[in-house]
Amino acid sequence: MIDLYHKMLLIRRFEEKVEELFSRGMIGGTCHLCVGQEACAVGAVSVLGKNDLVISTHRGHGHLLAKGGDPRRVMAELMGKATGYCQGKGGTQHMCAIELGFLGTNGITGGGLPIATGAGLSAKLRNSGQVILVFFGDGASNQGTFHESLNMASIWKLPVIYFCENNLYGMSMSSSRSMNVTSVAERAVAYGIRGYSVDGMDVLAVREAVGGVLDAVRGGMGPVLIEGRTYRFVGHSKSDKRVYRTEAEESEWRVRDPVISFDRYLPGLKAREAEVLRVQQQVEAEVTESVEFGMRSELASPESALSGVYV
Amino acid sequence: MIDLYHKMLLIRRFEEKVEELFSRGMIGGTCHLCVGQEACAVGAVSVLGKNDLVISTHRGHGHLLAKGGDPRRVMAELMGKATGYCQGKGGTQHMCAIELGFLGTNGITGGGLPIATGAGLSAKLRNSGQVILVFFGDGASNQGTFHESLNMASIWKLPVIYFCENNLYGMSMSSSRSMNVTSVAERAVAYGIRGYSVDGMDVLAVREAVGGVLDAVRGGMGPVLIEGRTYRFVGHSKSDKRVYRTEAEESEWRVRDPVISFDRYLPGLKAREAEVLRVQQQVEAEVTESVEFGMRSELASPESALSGVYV
Amino acid sequence: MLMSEMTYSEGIRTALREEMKRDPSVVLIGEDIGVYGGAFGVTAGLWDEFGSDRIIETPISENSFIGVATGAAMTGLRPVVEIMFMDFIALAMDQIMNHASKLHYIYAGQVNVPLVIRTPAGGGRGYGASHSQCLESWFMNVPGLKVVVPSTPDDAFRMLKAAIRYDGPVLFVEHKLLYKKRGEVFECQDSEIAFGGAVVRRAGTDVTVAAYSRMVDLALDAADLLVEDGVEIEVIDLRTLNPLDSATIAKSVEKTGHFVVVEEGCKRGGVGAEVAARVAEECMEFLDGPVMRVGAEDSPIPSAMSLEAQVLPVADDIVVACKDALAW
Amino acid sequence: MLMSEMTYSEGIRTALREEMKRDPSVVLIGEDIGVYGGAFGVTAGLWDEFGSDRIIETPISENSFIGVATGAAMTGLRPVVEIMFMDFIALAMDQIMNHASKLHYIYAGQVNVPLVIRTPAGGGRGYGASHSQCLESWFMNVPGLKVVVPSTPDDAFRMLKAAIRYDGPVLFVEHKLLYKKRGEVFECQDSEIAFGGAVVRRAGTDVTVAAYSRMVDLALDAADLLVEDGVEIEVIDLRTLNPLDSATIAKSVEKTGHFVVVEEGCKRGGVGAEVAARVAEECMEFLDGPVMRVGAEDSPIPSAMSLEAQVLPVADDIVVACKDALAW
Ligand SMILES: Cc1ncc(C[n+]2csc(CCOP(=O)(O)OP(=O)(O)O)c2C)c(N)n1
Ligand SMILES: Cc1ncc(C[n+]2csc(CCOP(=O)(O)OP(=O)(O)O)c2C)c(N)n1
Ligand SMILES: [Mg+2]
Ligand SMILES: [Mg+2]
Repeated sequence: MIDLYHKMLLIRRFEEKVEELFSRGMIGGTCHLCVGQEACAVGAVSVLGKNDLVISTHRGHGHLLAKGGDPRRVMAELMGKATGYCQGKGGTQHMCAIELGFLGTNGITGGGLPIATGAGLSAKLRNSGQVILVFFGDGASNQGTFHESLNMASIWKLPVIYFCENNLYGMSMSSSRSMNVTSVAERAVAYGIRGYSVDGMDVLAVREAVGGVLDAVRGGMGPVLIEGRTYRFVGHSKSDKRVYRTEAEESEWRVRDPVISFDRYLPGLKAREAEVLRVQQQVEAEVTESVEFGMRSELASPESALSGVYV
Repeated sequence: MIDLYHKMLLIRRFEEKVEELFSRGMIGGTCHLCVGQEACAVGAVSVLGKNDLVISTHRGHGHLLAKGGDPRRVMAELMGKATGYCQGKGGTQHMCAIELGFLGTNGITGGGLPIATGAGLSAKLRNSGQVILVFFGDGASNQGTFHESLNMASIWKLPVIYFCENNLYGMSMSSSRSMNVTSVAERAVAYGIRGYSVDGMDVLAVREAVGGVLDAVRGGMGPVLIEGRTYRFVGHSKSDKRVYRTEAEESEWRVRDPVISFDRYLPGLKAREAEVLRVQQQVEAEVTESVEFGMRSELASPESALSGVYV
Repeated sequence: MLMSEMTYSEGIRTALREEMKRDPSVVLIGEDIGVYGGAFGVTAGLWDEFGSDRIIETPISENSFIGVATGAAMTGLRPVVEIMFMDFIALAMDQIMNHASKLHYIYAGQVNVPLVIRTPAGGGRGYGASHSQCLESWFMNVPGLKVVVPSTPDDAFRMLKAAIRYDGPVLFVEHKLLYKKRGEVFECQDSEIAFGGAVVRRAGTDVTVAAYSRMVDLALDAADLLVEDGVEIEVIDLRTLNPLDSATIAKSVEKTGHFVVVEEGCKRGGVGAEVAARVAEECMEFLDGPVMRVGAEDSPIPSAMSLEAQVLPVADDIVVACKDALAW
Repeated sequence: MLMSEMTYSEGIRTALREEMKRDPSVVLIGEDIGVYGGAFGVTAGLWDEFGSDRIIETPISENSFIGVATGAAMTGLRPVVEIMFMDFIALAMDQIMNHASKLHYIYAGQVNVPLVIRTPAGGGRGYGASHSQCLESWFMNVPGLKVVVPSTPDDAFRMLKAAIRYDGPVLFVEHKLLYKKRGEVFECQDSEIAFGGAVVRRAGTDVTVAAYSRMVDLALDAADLLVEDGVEIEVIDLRTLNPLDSATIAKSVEKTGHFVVVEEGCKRGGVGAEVAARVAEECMEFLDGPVMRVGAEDSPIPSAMSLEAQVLPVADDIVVACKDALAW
């Protein structure tokens, strides 16, 4: 339980630090922070095995950290350093850590869904016993790849968990405007698979939902669609003024902050004050160290830019 | 009722004639015949108004004839003649008759779905009062365009009827292998719209299903998904040996031939023997005339090949 | 008549606004183009002015919303679609290429498809491989589709108007790094609205340099640099890729005898290949040396700015190419 | 060692069979490639031999099944995907271009994507605009993707093996009208399996003609016709478009002084543009006249055979181009 808190807090502080470095010009490009959505990342990934695979989205720092990503190497990647997970080539939206079973963040909305499905096909044909968990958003569930992927996974009974982080918006588009169902989980019917909707702010609920189907998925039952209902507390990306939603709505969700209000979701944890404090200190240290590591790392070498295009 | 029979018989005889001309080398290229599926085309289109639009598939001769297409000009198009609906440029899979509200057959499986959706958007924004009916197959319902199109039509409440001719196969792929639902109509749930499944061999049932929702769709209720369960009695295209299905299955469906067993679906019609006979003769004449018209028409002129690429 | 000085992005917005006011059948279609104003703010403010009947915000469904726009264009509307980043256009190739661009022809003129697809291309912002590409060369290979690549606010304004009024499909390629570029924009009468051919942006005698979109500015920078070496290059802004105005190029090459073409996209199989091939075909007698191409290296675009700079062309690459051309 | 005479399509099938036997991680993915044997019968019989664990028949979902193959390739399989007609590849551009071709690079070598995409291109059968195109030029513009375009049964056999064994993504473009072409196919040792560079199919002294896929046969036909005029052309089969073996071309142009490139796809923005540009860049000192391009007209491909013949190149077009080149 304390581990869940640790990971969520790490993600939160890491993302806040990234935001700060961004505004100070120490990170370039763009990026999409997952502040508010930590319980989905941590809850879902926490039940997976080491060999299980995770495939992520454009909003993927949290997923990578949840799968055991080293904050130093994530930060270094964002800073374009040679020590980053992808040596500066990938950046925030194209970050992979193969030794952790993390098959990449992805800049194309819905782009990871077929890839995850293919990893599922491979796991099945190779009898590897792996489960693949792929994150995607409510917005992505309107892409053709969602439909095509879930359909194939279903007919082939692939060991894939399709985890939708429904944060109610795709950029500025509210999901109530982008689809005519109240929950993405309802879409499971179209593929003859099971769909579940859970409170995506409640890390234990997410954990239970994924954990509850994991053995069956691994055992060959076929894919499952799980929706975690969540909220991003920050803008879509750095330039977002959030004019498309109300402060009232934001405040309502703030109350359910999975990190700040952790005691609401992790009963009893507040009482273990010393442990909590230690975790908090540890996280501060980890994040600080990630920045220092990033700062002191070398920039990716110019020659590396043109290498590795072909095998 | 006799009109329904007339149109179905016309389509049947027309397609049989096309097959014959094909094997005699009088038509080139490829084509996909709709023998067996006449009740869907005729039943669905028969309730539409003149200004309503139809959008079709690769298997579209019947849809065009049902919408009032002149068999002579359809045949001429297949023969590559200047008098064809598209002056030989389109051919079987790219045939349009704008004055009839027939917005085209389409060689890309699922390609017509977004176009129909756009026509629906246009009808709505222009307040034209039109309904758009788009045909597609069970196979096409696995394309991303199906998902994306129905989703958009639903959120925008467009006047579009998505009519799936579920003939149980996409080429050689049985729909029981290509999807994990027993009826394409079940997929309506994912878009919060109504889905219906009807006997696609029963022209009156199809007519009623489409007729039953037409006013509501026109009135702004939003789109509807209707599946007609049907069967193609012939191969997918000329080269198909139908090894993927059994003779037993074919015979079972043959019993339900919408044209030969018309009295099963059009009660009382058999009794009107004289009328039926007249229709049969008329159809023979129409088909014969279509062939003669095609034969005596000029080939599309070579110069026309390079004109009309740009507006 | 000078309307005002404005940015490239304002030029586009002004064209949209004016055309939407003029013609009720012009509608905008795309992701987050309403109250959000589009990822680059190009449509900012139009939502308040025109509302949801004229600005259709779509779900994330690129292939189908291009198809939706095509179907709408066939039936009485004149949609202007925004693809948020040009990289995403890969999802919509089928509807663009097999449908929008071909239907007028294959349906033997029975339908028109007055459709504009606007999209920002280009790197230089550290967005990485999926948000930085210039893919316009693919579209030069698509019969039936015009390809427009403005480099100034005035061109963006006037050529977008021309695109909206044209009765066929047009790909209108913008550039992220041009959005804030300022310049004079002139009012134009209906009769002046046209794509226009290529134009000479700077006259010179020694080398003809053809470029488009943001690369025109790089070519002009290179021209400044080359002056120090006593080299005067003539910079041509292509402005449209289809049609490609090779006559204007030929006229210049006749004078200079040397030719360099510049693009930001991947050089192999790029726009410059076509332009260079045309020059090689049509200007053989004028050429005093080989044609030269400047473009991106054969690599995805890396995210780190330090790496990105290695892959994308810079003004110095043009300088070198011009010198090489002359040294031949 | 001669294995046997067989068709192009048998060459492909034999390569598939041998590689599937050799390596259990090789799987086939595509539409109707099982008991149906594929739209052109290329995989006929393999279903009985390998069954549903090795032959994955997909629903009609081109973009995603390319993505599925990519994901499978990243995790231990070596998929060979069939896109039934090259025209349909437009649906899958995103997964091919933004994913399969880039992941190895952007993930800094952490993953390989050993993926082969087989697809038949080309017209000449009256299939119309959506079933006849040659789109390979787009893919030359995609960093990270090899593009292979065999013209003979032996090349089809050997190069497909090379493609399957290569650890990155390969687009393997077949041609409908070549499937029945017969020719000798030679056994090859593992060490002989390679894409190979361009080859001279017919030696000549007067004009260098570069072609690929079915156009090689047209070029050879043109060579026969030109003999009557006392013109000896040298016909080069490019065999791969990426990489493009311009050294072999240059060697020939050095000898002949004249160059014509032939493709079936649309000339503007086509493969020939890149090849011609390369020659213009690299062979300037050898050229005694302008480079020439032969390719399809700027038009969708009409359905009627009589019209189709107007749009697609024929041997006579090559003859004319060669004469023009010499007449300059
Ligand atoms: C194909 C594609 N279209 C559009 C975008 C731009 N874009 C990036 S994220 C995003 C919203 C995605 O919404 P959702 O899937 O709900 O994920 P969230 O951002 O809410 O985490 C959009 C439109 C993109 N990256 N790729
Ligand atoms: C994008 C695309 N993929 C594949 C094909 C080849 N193809 C033509 S028809 C067809 C089967 C379509 O099945 P369905 O939608 O059920 O229609 P039916 O043929 O049964 O009428 C296929 C695979 C195509 N034309 N377009
Ligand atoms: Mg979202
Ligand atoms: Mg079917």
